Amino acid sequence: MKKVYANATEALDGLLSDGMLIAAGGFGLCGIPELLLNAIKDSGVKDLTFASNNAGVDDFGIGILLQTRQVKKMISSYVGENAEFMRQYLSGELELEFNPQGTLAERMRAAGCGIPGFYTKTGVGTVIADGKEHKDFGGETYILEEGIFADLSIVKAWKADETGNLVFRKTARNFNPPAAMCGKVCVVEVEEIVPTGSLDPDSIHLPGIYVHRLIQGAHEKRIEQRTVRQREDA
Amino acid sequence: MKKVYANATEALDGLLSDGMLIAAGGFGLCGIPELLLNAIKDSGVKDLTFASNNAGVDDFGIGILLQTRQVKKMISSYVGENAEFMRQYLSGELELEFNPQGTLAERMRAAGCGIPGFYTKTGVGTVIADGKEHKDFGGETYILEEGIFADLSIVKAWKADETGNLVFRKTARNFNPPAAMCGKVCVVEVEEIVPTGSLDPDSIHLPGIYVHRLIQGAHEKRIEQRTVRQREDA
Amino acid sequence: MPWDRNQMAARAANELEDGMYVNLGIGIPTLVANYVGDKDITLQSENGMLGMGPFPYEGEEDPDLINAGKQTITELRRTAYFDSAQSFGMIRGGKIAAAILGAMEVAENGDLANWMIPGKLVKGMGGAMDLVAGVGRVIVVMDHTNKHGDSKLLKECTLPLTGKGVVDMIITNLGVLDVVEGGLRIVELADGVSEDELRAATEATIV
Amino acid sequence: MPWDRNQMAARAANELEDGMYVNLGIGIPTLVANYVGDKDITLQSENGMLGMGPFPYEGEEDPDLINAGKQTITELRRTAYFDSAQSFGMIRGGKIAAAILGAMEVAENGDLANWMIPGKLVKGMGGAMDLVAGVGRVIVVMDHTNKHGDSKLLKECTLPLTGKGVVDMIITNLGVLDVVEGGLRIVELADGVSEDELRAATEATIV
Repeated sequence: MKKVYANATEALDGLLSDGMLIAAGGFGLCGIPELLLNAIKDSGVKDLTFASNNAGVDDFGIGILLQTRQVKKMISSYVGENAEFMRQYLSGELELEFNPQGTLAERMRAAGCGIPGFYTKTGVGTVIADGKEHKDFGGETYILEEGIFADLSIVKAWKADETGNLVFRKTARNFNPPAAMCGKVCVVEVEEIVPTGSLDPDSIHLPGIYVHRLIQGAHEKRIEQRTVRQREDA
Repeated sequence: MKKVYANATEALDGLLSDGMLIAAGGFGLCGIPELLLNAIKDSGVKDLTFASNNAGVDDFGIGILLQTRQVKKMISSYVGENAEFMRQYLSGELELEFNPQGTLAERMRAAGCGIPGFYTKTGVGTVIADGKEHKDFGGETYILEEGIFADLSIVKAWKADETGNLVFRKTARNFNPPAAMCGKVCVVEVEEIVPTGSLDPDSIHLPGIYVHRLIQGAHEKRIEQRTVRQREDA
Repeated sequence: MPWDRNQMAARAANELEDGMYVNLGIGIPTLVANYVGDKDITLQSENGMLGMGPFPYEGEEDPDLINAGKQTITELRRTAYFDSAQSFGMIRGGKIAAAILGAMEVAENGDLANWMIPGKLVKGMGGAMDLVAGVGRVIVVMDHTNKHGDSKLLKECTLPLTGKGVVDMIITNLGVLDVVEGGLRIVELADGVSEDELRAATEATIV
Repeated sequence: MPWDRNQMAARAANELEDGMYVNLGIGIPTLVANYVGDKDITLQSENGMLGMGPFPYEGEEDPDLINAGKQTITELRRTAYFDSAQSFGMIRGGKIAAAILGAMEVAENGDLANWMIPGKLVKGMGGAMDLVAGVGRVIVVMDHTNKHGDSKLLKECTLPLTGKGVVDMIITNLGVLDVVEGGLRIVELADGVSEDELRAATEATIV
């Protein structure tokens, strides 16, 4: 079973269709599947719904699909860095479903784990709870949140072996594992594919069972806010 | 904040009380908190409820607490290896709540993640579903399972740093992370405490935030079923 | 002549396809691993491992490396370890393509009983309920009749269920049957077993 | 003289105890890290990190290492990384001892509004709703009044809530107040601020 594909376009071949729900990993511009997003843009597929914590910036990440009007709806927790997003949203061209960040992550993880619904205190008494089932446990009120079952997962990892075992790097892990779990099919881009057997079996962040297709490529890895401190001179 | 204690007795000091609910890691005899179980035995605390996948064997693991009649109830998925367990259960001395193994693991993880209830297909149409809320999602029926909020977690890891960051080894990881998450207080025994900074931050299986007290000690690590294959001679 | 344990296991292995992630139960299902040939099959052990290898050589047993039957095993180059919540997350979430399990009884509607005999010793369901509820395809491998000669393929299960309507295929010493609308459908007969023999040994409706 | 940003941050740092795991919001709360002294405090960044270090030296920025404000940061010797589901699992599960956050409005019953102004640009709640629902203690650090001079400590919030009854303590430029039964209780006044001044700037009931 060969999981390794030559490039993003080939890895997505046959998987894209108008109106589909895509779960994407990444937080801000950190750990986003930039190669796959570019290929989705080139494919011209449209009316997409994205479950993704953020919407990228105007010219990077999911933002590039907003420029081309390929996105119908976002399920996100924070979209503050994207001017085109705001324009389309305020003009009614784009739907937006806000999810608290932890609820979004757990909804992805839940779907991947065969859990269609779970209760959380997050958002009780806020607009997030409107229309959702409320239930008491131990005298406290919780709301029911449902799993996000995506048609496709797109994910960025640091390294993979040929069987799709994945390793992430630092905070670029973020939403990638839960996003990978919740799709019917999961396509992953990595910086390096290493021979099977060269990753430590105790240190694999996401086993290959979650990974259907895999590509290796060069990543821009753009920094959104470059903050530094001054060196104290000796 | 010092988490490292001299031994199991000191690490449990002030934490034990009759009738408490303890979540224990381990699968079979693999990865069980053997030092802490011995100290619990010596403490004489009684009427304990254990959430633990198994009940050990007669003279190792939770089995030693059955010998001394310190256990009132087990929440487990499989108790087949323990003759004394069977005797006490069949004579009505011991309560038993069977949980499917995955439901047990998820109930622990859920409680640790602030999720008091979740829906699962596991057990629908069986005795496990009796008396539980049923709910349809997407035309399929699921049952509600509740989080296990334990008073105390006892866990065995391979290595820890001084801040309690944990690393497990091979299949000895098993129930230890979910068990660690679900207790009000979590006490951990490891084979080796290493200096903080010597574990790879990308390869920590359970961050120290879950770990309140920590001991290092020698482990018997008994093998339950020694199965081998023959070497083919050259 | 009916199939023996190894022939049943070999027949079950035929159902596995290249690239599948599979969970094998205790007993005959364990033997299936010997018959996958050059198909790329990854075995899951539900205590927290993908890529389960064979038993270790004597002297190389590792107490930290066991399978769901608590037996010492080995790892492979592809192996990944994870905790029990993650392990059953992938089972419940349908990531495992197939489970091959033993059974006490299977009903014609796919009901499965394989964990408990009331009044006898009660050991527990372990991971069986999660597996049959979650995996893509459930294949039962068992003898066609019990030691009293009674059919284990029933109209309705008499024992407490492990799962309702969960079995897809049954492989016995007498042949192979699919669970379909209305009952069981014969897919294949064991060498030298006639359809009449199989029907005579089957209480469940054969369509 | 009312406290400045740094004095408010220093006062908030006083609330932190040795051994605590803490989440700091954007703005003044970020400054709290400068005032923990020799207390052993571990900072969580909800995008998947415990043990957040300071900003990197120029030239050492790592695109794979950012905080929840998307700023480049560094790791410490105690650092552990994990995914977003795990991160919010520990937040929701009450493992984080305290969150220090900014706010637009706080009500006398502990209601908090800090994520949305209807009709204006809507950016989203990010992790704020999870934090206030889950962490052990929620400390708000903010100016006592808005730029129009109106109190931000209200009888009832006018903006959409981030959480209901979630705030435990409010630290403003005028002083420190606890949320208690029946309203707010003055804990401390900023240097040179009189109780009358603080009361005059507060719409919420002071008990």
